Amino acid sequence: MSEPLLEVSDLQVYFPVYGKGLVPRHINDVKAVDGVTFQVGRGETLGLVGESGCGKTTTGLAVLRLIEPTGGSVVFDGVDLSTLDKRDLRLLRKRMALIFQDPYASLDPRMSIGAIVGEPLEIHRLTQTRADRDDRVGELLELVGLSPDYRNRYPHEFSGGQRQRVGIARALATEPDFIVCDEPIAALDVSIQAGIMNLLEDLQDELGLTYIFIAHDLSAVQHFSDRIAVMYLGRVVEVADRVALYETPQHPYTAALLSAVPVPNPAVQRTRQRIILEGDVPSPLNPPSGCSFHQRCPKAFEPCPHVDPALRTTKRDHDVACHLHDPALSGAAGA
Amino acid sequence: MTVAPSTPMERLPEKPVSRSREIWQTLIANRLAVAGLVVLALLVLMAVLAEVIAPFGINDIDIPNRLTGPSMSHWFGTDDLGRDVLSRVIIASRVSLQVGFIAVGFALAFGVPIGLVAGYYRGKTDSILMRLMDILFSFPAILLAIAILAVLGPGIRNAMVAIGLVYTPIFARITRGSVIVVSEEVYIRAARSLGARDGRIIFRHILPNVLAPIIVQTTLSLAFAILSEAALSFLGLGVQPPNPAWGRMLAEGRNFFQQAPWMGIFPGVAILVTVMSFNFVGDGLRDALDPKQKSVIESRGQSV
Amino acid sequence: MSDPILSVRDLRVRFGTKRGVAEVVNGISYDLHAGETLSIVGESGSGKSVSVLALMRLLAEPPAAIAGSVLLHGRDLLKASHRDMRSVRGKDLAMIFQDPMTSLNPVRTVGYQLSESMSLHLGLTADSARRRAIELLDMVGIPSPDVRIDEYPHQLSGGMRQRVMIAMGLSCDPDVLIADEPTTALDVTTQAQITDLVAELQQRIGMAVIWITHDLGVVAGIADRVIVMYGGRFMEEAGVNDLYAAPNHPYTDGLLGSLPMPGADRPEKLVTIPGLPPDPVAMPPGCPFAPRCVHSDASRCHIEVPVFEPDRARHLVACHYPLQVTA
Amino acid sequence: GDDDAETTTTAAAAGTTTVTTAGDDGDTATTAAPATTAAAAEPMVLVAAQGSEPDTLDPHLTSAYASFQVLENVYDTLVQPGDDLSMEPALAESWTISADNLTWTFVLRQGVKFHNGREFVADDVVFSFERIIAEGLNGWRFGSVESVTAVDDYTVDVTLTVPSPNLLVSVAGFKGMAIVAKETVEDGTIATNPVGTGPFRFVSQSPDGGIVLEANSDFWRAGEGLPILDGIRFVQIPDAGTKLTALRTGEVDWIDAVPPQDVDGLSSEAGITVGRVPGGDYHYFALNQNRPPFNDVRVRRAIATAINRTEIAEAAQFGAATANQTAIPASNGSWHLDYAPYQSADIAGAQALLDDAGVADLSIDFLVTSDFPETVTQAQVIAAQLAPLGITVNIVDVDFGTWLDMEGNGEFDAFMLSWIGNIDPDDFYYAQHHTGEWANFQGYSNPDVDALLDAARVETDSAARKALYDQAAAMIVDDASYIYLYNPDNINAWSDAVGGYATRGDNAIRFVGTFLQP
Amino acid sequence: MSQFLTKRILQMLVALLGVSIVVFALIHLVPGDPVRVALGTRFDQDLYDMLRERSGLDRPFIEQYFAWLGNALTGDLGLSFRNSQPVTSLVLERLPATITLAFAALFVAIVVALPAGIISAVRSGKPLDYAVSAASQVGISMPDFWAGVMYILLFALTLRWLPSSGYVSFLESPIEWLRHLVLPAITIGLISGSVITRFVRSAVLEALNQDYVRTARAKGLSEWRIIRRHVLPNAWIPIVTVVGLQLGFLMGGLVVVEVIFAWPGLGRLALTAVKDRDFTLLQGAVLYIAFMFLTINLIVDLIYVRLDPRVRVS
Ligand SMILES: Nc1ncnc2c1ncn2[C@@H]1O[C@H](COP(=O)(O)OP(=O)(O)OP(=O)(O)O)[C@@H](O)[C@H]1O
Ligand SMILES: Nc1ncnc2c1ncn2[C@@H]1O[C@H](COP(=O)(O)OP(=O)(O)OP(=O)(O)O)[C@@H](O)[C@H]1O
Ligand SMILES: [Mg+2]
Ligand SMILES: [Mg+2]
Repeated sequence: MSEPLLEVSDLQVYFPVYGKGLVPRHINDVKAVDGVTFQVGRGETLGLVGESGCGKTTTGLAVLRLIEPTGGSVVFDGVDLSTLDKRDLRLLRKRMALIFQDPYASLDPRMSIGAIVGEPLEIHRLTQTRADRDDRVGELLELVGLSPDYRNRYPHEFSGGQRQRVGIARALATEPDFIVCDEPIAALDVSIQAGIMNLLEDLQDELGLTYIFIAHDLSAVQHFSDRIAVMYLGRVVEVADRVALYETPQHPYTAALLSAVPVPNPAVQRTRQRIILEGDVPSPLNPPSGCSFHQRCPKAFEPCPHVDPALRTTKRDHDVACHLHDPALSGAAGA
Repeated sequence: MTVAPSTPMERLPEKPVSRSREIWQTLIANRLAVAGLVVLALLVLMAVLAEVIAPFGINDIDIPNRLTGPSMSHWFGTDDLGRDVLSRVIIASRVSLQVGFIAVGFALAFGVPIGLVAGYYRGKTDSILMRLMDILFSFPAILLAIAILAVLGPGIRNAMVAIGLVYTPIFARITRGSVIVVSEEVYIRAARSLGARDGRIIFRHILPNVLAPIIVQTTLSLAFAILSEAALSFLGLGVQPPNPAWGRMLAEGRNFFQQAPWMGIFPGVAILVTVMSFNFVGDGLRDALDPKQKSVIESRGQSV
Repeated sequence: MSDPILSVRDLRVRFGTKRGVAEVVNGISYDLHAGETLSIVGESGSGKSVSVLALMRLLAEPPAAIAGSVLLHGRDLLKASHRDMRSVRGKDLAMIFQDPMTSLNPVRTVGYQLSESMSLHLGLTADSARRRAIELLDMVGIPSPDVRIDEYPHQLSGGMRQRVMIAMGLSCDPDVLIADEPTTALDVTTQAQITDLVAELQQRIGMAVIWITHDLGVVAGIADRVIVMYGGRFMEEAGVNDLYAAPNHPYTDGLLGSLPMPGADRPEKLVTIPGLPPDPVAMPPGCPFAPRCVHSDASRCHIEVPVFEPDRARHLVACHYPLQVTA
Repeated sequence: GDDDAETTTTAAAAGTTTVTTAGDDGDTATTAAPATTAAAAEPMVLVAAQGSEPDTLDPHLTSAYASFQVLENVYDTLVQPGDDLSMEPALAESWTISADNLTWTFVLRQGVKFHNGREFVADDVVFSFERIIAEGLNGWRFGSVESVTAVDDYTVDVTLTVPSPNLLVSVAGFKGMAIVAKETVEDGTIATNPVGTGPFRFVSQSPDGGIVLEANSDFWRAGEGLPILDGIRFVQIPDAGTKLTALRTGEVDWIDAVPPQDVDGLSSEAGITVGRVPGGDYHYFALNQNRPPFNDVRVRRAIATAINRTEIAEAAQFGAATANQTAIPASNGSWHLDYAPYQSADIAGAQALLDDAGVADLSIDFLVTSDFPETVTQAQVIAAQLAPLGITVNIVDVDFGTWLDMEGNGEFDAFMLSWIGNIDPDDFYYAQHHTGEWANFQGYSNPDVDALLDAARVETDSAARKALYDQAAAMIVDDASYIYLYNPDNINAWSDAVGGYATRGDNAIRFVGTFLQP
Repeated sequence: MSQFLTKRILQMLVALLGVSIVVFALIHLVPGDPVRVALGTRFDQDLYDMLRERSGLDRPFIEQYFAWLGNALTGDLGLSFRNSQPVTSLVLERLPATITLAFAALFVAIVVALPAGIISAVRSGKPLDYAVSAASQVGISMPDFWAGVMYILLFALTLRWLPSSGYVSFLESPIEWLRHLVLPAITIGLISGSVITRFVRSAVLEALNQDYVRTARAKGLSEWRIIRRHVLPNAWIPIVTVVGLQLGFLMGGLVVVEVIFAWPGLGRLALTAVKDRDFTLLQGAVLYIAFMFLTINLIVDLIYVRLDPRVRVS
């Protein structure tokens, strides 16, 4: 990994839960992100995968300080974001962008596509004249496979995939250094998926962009990322090089995840063996004690329900949070 | 210079359309809104040319012919001093429209930003601004009016300020209520992620999405401002007699409700016409600002 | 083969826009049988969502205009009264929407939105509807369903919202389930759980499914038949094995070729189909794919719209120059 | 009232006598007393609607006409204006004046009881008068009083500094000079629970029930069968139209005023009687003589000449008024002066005066108040009447609180109002036109007038006094210190079921002889 | 919870203090003073000076205010200048009538506005919408005095169904209470209702356009149920805001309607206080109005949180 552009340490995001009653009272917290640590190097792509609801989106938002983290720190290019005042943070946003998971909800329904994509240009005064801006908007739309003719249309007139591409075009507008891509390709057909990934890669090659790439399509993640972090219930449970993760997954959850990747071949897909995860899916409202995966883990053993495994490096560039890979306990695992 | 040959299939690239132009185009595609605009324009024209149009003077007293009903010489009848109601209605348009537009404009100019800021920032800002609005709202409007008379001196302009001040907290509250909801939308977070300043978020993203209730309140306030001018006139704050204003004419007409209903009906109708046409424009504007509604309007122009 | 449950004939949807009439769905026809899973894949913006919204009569008219016929159990939905339509929706014909955030009511709890159609169509009491709602949430893999049921959409993650939509679609055991990209926001394990769940229901109650997706891996796992859509038209329709084994249409071929292969070493570049999709306001006169097709020729493809050849009953392709001729 | 049927019957029987002896001057037809019926068990309570709300029920501290409408029936004064407005005995049975005209001795009625049962004695008079002098709003009426002393329980001496021929009017012209019970002042209940000696006893006051009075069975005229009614309920209906409707629907029996435009219609309506008599009030306007050019008598006269009083009275009062160029109305028989030097609407004459004064393009800031809407109407008519002279009238219409301030500070070119309820000529002229007096806001100063007014004040011979006032009045009119407009009529209306009531020239509302017939 | 309420109550106290200061300042700014008005045209300098001294009006402005404030803090709002009655009891005396009318009018308003606004939105652009809109605009353009007089002439004078004016306490006679209440409540209720109708229409129209309505339709819900269960809950916030504002207005008393119907409400009291420059009475009336308004707003803010789960108490 090259010199880190982004260092996230012990990030926590808790959402308060309010009770009923005339005046709502804070009764509990959803620990959506609970002690996440990782780094992303300059020009690197970190894939972020994990079960739905495990806190990927929340991590992405907190990294960009679009929600206030409850704890932990985010250092971007040597600057601790929590020390920045509003204005500096705002200026820094030219260098950081987010592609939102929900494309429609993230587009202002009363703004035309052209205005939406042109907005970051306007905000950061990246184009001098109106004509310049219009040209650039057209370019951006074309880049994501939308006709510039669509610029006067409004979000509700677009298909899901088209909306998603509008969001991508908007994120690319400022030519940022760092983009959190939250499921940027989920709603796109494979050809366009490929086109978008190619585009992002090209940009990375040309401009040295850094990405956090959140996706469920593990093939795409693997294709696109340099390293991949696997999250489970608000934590990172495994981080490894793209190849290593696929070839030698260490965390039982990662293994289960990989076994479920659908293969675009009916014959193979219908006969494949998946690792079926048994047991209740835990909730971030009251996470289980010990390892949060232990209730569903096929390999759980004595310490798992009690001791929370720390993320530790097992091999070069391969970190995992699992008692199975704790040298001190590995004997017990065998037993 | 060479002209590039273009195949007939090739469409000319769409020109980016400016938002205000687009809104205007959609607005004038709406028949009712156009009708409203035309009537408003006529009213304004009437106000400007009032002296020329009015068949009689505003204080042409004619006691023997007082309280006569509509006739050929007095289309709208005469009032308790025998003055021509039509002429007074025409001339009153000047003051009443001014009061309406300026007072509401004042309330809009102050109330909406206050509501936007309070609803967007919440917390302390919200508390301070809204409590200030509450204080303002708690005053009997008449007291406020008399006080303004005392401080600024009487006159129609100050009447407008007074009425505007009374409506400011209403606009602030209405705006804030909707802002609180819209602020939670994802696209607001998206705008923030782009590094948009608060001002931009507030005015470019939140405002257009909370405009509907503001437009409604604007049209309502217009009516109430025109009417409440009457109350202020009585306190010496508004237009002074014999200069007429619709609200004042209505109020005076009340005493002659049974003998001469036309004294009140005609100024009342004038207010109604103003309010209605303003409403049509407001509704049209609301539709024009709502892209979904706009699509529906546009599709009517297409044979599908 | 039995009569189809749903049969769509020459469905057309147009939108009036300022720029002109957008021809978004241009005459599509298909049949759906009980227990069957039909996958619709295709270009983003090709009209998949619009076509299913149209058949449920959920498009605002205007701006949309719908033509053709949609026969459900032999009755034409496009001519049905509003009241009839209401009794069909949710019960006979359920739909999972593509955008889960905006499709869920922000001020109603998950449980409320879930129980609603059950009490309406199944006549469940509040209590039993709630119990069943919790069950459904559990079935779609949402942790702590008894807590989540009282939460609001904004408190859920993207995938959870999507699963709420799925649970809603499944709640009344519909005859036909239309799922518009239902698992895009789900991780692969949860996705597998969902597809298993749907398959199980199909087994149990003979539910037919229209599954719109871009995930060709999912399609490979669940579909009986696949329809490939492009520019508002069907390009190819075939059994799932046939299609993957021998794509006939150049567009289908292009799609399959764009896939990143799991586990494989990173290729330099993913393959894409060059060019832009057609503008629905200015549809090209011939094959909509012609401008991007390497095989197209100016004399036919750009002028004449290719149609399905009726004699090739099991594997249909709308192309003047199909890639291969299946047996 | 909790009187039983018997009392009611007796009272009713006596009613006829009362009404006739009260000397009804024929304006109102005397109705026969109600016949005794079985329904007599129902207490006979008159519902009277007032157009405004009493502020306080303390007679010495209120200036609200609405309060006096009620208090008129609760309190007594030493003497009181009779139907012809001459003073007749009330609590004082008789009075004598010392030879030097400086001591008035009042002999009080014996056996009169306050509503709380205590007997009325001379100390009450002393107390009341001293209170009025010390803190009452009408203390100025006692300007010439040096002391008030109780000679014995039934004799009171009022000692004066100068002869005061109008003393009776001053000390008893209206209920602002009422004799109150000392204890109610001391315990502070006077403002809410008035205790007097009058025909009706205060029962309660509430926002929903209005003000309830019941018959005072111990009233000193009980022997005459007075009062006849068992009680009165005053309700407050501020809107004139609603008040009229309430009378028409029978919700109320009597209303205190009728909007002038409705008088004609109402008079011809079945079931309703309109009582209308010429009143003692006068409407006027005054020009600010501290400001040029209004200090020039020619300018003032020009304006007084140009206006058309009949038209103004017609416009504002719909004919229910009498145009007048002086203050005192013809109905005030003894003091009226028939003097009308101004030509009506004489534009040419007015123009000549203005030219003479060298005044052109005159502009007048005319102070009026919507709290008295007729001033606004009149000002508009005057504006129209002066327009041919090239005079611009800028009407300044403010609320009364502001109006008073502006008047007091001299912030006007002209102001307009009316004076109400005067009887004695001194009240009409002295404070208003004597140099430096408190009501002389217009800044009028004429040494001749001052001398005449001073002399008239102490002139005890009525004829001589009248002569002095006539001279002064003519000068005031000639100088246009005030420009007098008209005297409005006093108007009340009541349902035909009400008998024994007459509208009075001083606008006092007396229900002592009133009864209801079923 | 208690923290939020404590904070809001503190804010309320500060706001009330603010109100009292501004009232005090304003009443001293405007021309005229209570003594002058009490004396009327019978102006007498000595009496004037004496009365001013007695009521403390001759003291410096600030001193007067603190004297008043000191008493107010102990719950004593002082005596009315005009009639020496305790301000508290003068205000309290008027409360039942004011509150009765406010709620009755609001009731009429809501009963009219909700269905009318909803129908108008659902039938947007259709004849029924135009009819409702026209009616509501007439309601808005027709001043209360005009409407009130019409109702009196029709229902009281011509038809003799209802009394023309006055207020009867509920305790005295519930039936008379109601009979007297009907006309004034309708007079204001229809005006308020016209206002609320416009907001209901606009808010419902806005919510009807959202995607979740499509979801609800896909479930097969009836249109009416969709309106009730999905559209309205999303439209409530602007509606509740205006209803709160309207209630605030109504609680402050309605001078004109009170005059027309001889209704012993607070509006007239406040107006009299202004006209008389009766500073203490005005303070009492305004403080009451401010208190009501602050309370209503507190409730409205709490309702917001109930209505939209995304909104948090701040
Ligand atoms: N209201 C509308 N007005 C005009 N055009 C519309 C409207 N709604 C959809 N369209 C157009 O119709 C076409 C088809 O949209 P549709 O949503 O059906 O695509 P889709 O196949 O579902 O794509 P995706 O896979 O991206 O969801 C798109 O080009 C879109 O721009
Ligand atoms: N505003 C919120 N209030 C309360 N809880 C929230 C909120 N936002 C997210 N959560 C909770 O936080 C947890 C993590 O959510 P997040 O959206 O980060 O998941 P995710 O990993 O992105 O899932 P997905 O893949 O489904 O999008 C979930 O349990 C979710 O319910
Ligand atoms: Mg997410
Ligand atoms: Mg779609």
